[in-house]
Amino acid sequence: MSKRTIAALAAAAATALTASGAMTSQALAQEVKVGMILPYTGVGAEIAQQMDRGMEQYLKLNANEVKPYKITIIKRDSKAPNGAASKIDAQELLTQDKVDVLAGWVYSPDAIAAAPVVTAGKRLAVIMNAGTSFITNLSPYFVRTSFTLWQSSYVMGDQAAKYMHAKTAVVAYTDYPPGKDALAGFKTAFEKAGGKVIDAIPAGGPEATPDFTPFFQRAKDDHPDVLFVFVPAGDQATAVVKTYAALGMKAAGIKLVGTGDIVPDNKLQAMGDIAVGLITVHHYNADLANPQNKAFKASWYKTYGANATPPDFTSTGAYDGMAAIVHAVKATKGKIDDGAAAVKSLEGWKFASPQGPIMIDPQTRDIVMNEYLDEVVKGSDGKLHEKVLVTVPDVKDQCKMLGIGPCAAKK
Amino acid sequence: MSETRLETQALSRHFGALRAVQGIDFKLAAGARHALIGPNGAGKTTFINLLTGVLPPSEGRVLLSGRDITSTVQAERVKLGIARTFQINRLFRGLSVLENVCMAMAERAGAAGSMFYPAGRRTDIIDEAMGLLQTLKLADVARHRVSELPYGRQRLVELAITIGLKPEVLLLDEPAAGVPSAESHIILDAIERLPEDIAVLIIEHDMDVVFRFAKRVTVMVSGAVFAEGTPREIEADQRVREIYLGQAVAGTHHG
Amino acid sequence: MSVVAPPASAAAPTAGIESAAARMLMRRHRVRWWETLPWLAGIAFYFAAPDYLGFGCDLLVTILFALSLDLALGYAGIITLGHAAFFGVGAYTIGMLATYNVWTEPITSLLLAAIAAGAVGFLSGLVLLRTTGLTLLMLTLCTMTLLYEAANMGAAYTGGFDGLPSLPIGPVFGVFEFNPLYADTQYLFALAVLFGCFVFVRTLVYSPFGQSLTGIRENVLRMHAIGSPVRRRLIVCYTISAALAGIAGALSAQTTAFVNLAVLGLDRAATVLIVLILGGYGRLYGAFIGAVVYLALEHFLAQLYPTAWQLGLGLLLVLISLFARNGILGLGETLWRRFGPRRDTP
Amino acid sequence: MNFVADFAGILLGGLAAGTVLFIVSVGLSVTMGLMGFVNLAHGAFAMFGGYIIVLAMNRAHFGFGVALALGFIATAALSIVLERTLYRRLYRGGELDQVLFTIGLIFIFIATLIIVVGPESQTLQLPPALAGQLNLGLLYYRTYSVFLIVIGLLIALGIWLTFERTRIGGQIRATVDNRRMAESLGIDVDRLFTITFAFGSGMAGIGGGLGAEFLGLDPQYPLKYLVYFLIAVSVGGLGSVIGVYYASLILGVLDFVLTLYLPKGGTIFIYILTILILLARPQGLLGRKEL
Repeated sequence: MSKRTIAALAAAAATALTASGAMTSQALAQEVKVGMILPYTGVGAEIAQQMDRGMEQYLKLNANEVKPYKITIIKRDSKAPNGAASKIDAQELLTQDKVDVLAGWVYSPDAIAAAPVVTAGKRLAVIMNAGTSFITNLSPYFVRTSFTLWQSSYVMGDQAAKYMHAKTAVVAYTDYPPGKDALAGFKTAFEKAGGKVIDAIPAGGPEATPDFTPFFQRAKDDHPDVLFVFVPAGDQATAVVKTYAALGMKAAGIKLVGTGDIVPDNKLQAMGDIAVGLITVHHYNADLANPQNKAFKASWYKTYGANATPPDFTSTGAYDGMAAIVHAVKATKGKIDDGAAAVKSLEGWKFASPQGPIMIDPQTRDIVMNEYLDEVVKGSDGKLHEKVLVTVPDVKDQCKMLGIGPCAAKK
Repeated sequence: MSETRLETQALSRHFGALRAVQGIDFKLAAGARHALIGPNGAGKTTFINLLTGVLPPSEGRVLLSGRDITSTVQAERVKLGIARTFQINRLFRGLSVLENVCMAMAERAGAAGSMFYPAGRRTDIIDEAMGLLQTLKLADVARHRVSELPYGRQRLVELAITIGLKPEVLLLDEPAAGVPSAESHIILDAIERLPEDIAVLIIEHDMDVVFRFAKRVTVMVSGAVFAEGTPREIEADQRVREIYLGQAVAGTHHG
Repeated sequence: MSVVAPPASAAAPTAGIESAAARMLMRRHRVRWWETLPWLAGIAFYFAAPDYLGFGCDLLVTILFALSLDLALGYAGIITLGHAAFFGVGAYTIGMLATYNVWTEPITSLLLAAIAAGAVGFLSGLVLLRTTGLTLLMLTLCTMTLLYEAANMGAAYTGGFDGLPSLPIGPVFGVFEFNPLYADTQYLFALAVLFGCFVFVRTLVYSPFGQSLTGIRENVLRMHAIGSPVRRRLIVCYTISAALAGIAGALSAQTTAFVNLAVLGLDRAATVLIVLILGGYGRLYGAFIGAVVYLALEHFLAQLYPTAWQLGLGLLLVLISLFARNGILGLGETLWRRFGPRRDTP
Repeated sequence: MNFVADFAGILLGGLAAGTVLFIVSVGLSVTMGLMGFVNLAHGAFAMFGGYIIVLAMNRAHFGFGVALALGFIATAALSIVLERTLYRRLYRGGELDQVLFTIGLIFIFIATLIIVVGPESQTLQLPPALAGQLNLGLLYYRTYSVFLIVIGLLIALGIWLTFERTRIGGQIRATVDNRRMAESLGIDVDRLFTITFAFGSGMAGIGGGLGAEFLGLDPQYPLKYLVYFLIAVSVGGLGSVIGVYYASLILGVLDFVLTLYLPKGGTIFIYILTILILLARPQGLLGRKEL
């Protein structure tokens, strides 16, 4: 009890130091300034906190990795996802704070708007969450350690046909780019594997949580084998699972599948038993058994308390992003402000992440990682857990592989 | 007799079952000084609203100098020379007295639509407005916000605005209403000094005002013309005394 | 609009103290010395804070947007919560023209944006300006949201939520390129555009037309009674205001080389409303004060307390609304009246 | 047959959604109608109540009913304090000052919540009794939705009766119609304001909790759903309880039915409906006076 409080205090102090480090740069070790662009206010605030914690945990667990360098994080609020604030943040971080690296970006439009600045600034820019596939084509200094919706949804489409032997599917998706990517990814793979998507239903926008009843009712009337759903992780996910149960679709023989976003780690317990048996594909879940994740989780709860929101894919995206930055710092012997060299040092970089082995694709500068086909099961502890059914290794972003639309690499 | 300015033929207005105005034939001669009296709810204000085009009539016609304006909208009738004051002040309370008058004059002069030169350059309008204010003894408060004036003088501004429209026909809806008797004379003086050729129709409860001012009087009762004549005749009319004057005299005390 | 030529200024007006009032009216439109300050400040900012020019552009755009709203809300009293509709139309005009390489010359594109936004303003004005108050507020809001949804449905062309990336914007006068890292060209360009629009708006509000708008705000029934074509005036005013908002949106698209759905969002519409009320509406310079205070506070508070800055902002808004009538300028005027040099009238 | 059941399901869903909207918005309608006060921060009270309720259940492990009562009381209390100290200073002020004030208030609520509770969204844990499915003969439907619909009906009836039958109700109606008249009749308008404001906010608080199942609950709540509250109020008609009830249900059901058959339309219908209704009836469905 008291021990934990102390630990928490210590952590808090540490954070305060790194934060205030920006002002008092009395660094004996070489200081590496990282400009962090995240939505600390507004709809994205929750994600920003999860990502801050992810980075903090990496620096905590790998303190001696970082030596002799000193990472200083300068936080900027990207506010509402309209691109403007993000772009100004990037400009000022580069021109005033003279940061060596840019990082962050929860929402794709913010990364997209900042792209010209990044290119002009000639600094490494690590995308730690934004998932729209073509972003990395917009600047040669972008490196992504998060994901694209194509990765999880493509694998889900493939597995739905091959593992679950589904013939027909209905897709319900939040009507914004990630949702459309998820639809495209799932459809492409599912139909390539012989299935058929018989209906695609846009189900409201990303912000206000819609009532999914009418959308799912329509899906139910279509009588597919599986209903593939993408919604932004959070309240919408809870609503999806509850509505699925409420409409008795399971009884009607329709399996609910999706990307991991519909069973986010921080909502899973709240969903209750109705979530049991859900099958999803994602690159991370809090129950992964690899040693890095064990250590990560242990330290996480030690720092933020046993009841803290569990770590999730946004946390690992930031965790891996910080790892990438540290690698680049060491590989360039501290000359990380040479963006081209920093990017070069990360092409083909491999790392053992809490989400399993990851690599940066030398061609696309995008992440290559495992995707896990998970099933929600009830553990002996009475809590819900994710059980890995299938591990699909080295998954690349199919949108770029297939060169679809703006994903096609600009030559 | 001088020719007719404003005329109504069988003018009626119904609100559902309520017949606010029914079948009124009425003539207002050029330069007339005509009073419209009647108990509350007799339809006097509705009648004014029909004349000014705020309300469309249910039946009947309105003619201005012989021309049918029944279907002409309010703004147009103003341009044709019908101006009115309201029973309750309708002023630009946030603006200065001078601005209030200039507003009306700019509309009359057709300047108000123009966008690309400052209003301040229309010195002709401003000077004219100042002139009017002087004749109405408002010049000393020309700079004051209307909202800062005592009610009596606000009524005067109400009058000034309509005079500023240079009307041929002026409809005054209880111009002295709500003005403490100590101040009411400033209104009446102003009304008396109105240009000769304007045809004036005044709704008034205060009999002293009516008899002092009007050359002709029309009595309205429950939407219809009840009697018409010179003040003397009306005063002498027994029926009018019975059903109207009694309560009106009572009305003067809190009028 | 009948444009009556001003008669050769007549001789000195009626003599005596009274004519002070007349003189006040005749001089009101003249430029005062302090009116040069915002522009001097704007130029000084360019040299003083070369690293803040991106923020500076955002500021100038917001001022212009608030100015456009002031014309409709502050002068004509048209209460709208949907002004971002026109901002968005302007921004997307630029976005579309640039993305599909139709036209990238910045100045003419601005005019096209103004025309597009003005047209939308005119059409919606025809339908909506019959209503007032909360009804009008909701109708403008819903109209804006409809455009938002339409833009989302047409995501294939508008880029939707992700937006249209890296817009190619032509050099100004074919010479001065926009600079993505230090937004210096953008800033000067935006400053010039703002100045032009401001001069236009200033002329407008001091013109007889502008006066009649004030009249409509102060007492619409009286305006009818003095023969003013109220509805036409409102529609004209709304159209002009929309066109200016369109220019603001276009300017934001040009200076950020980016446009996404957010330009049509309630966020944007509400913020500009707050900015204007905070500064003081119906005042011309309220737009400037409001934008500077609001954005500066937001920007620098957010740098100090990325997660908690909204608290400070909220407190400011509450305090201003409680202790100032009509925003910061209103407060200033009250104080001036109380402590400033004595005058016989406010 | 099956179609009938499905359609009944859609109707129930729409009614439930509409009910949530009603419970949160009704307070806003009355206070705006009564005081002519543009209280954009109404959603903030709903959020506050919602947090009280959810935290009381998840952290202090109170029962659902107790938590709801707690939410109502806490929100009403808070609103009384704010009304007495801040709101009433602005009753005489212009509506734009009120807009500025209430928006500022929203920011304060949001920031405070993020600092005190944190940015993460809260989830309502329904009591088992309400969590399951209910056999309605024709179809099985989620108990909680049915529960909501019933509660909403009771609340609407209750408020309506209060308005029609009780003295204070009469006073409120009189004041909505003509405030000066009411004052001259010796009605203590100030007291009336405080009471209705507290009640309206309390209702919003309950609504925040009851609605959390569908709308979720996070610091952005007051801004996320502001538009929907305003739509319900304006379409229903200022100061008209029954109007808001009808408006909420109609919008809820129509939105459901339309999205079922034309999903590509997305969320666009509710706005089109609002525009059409307001153009046809600017004062709203049952509004007594121009908004």
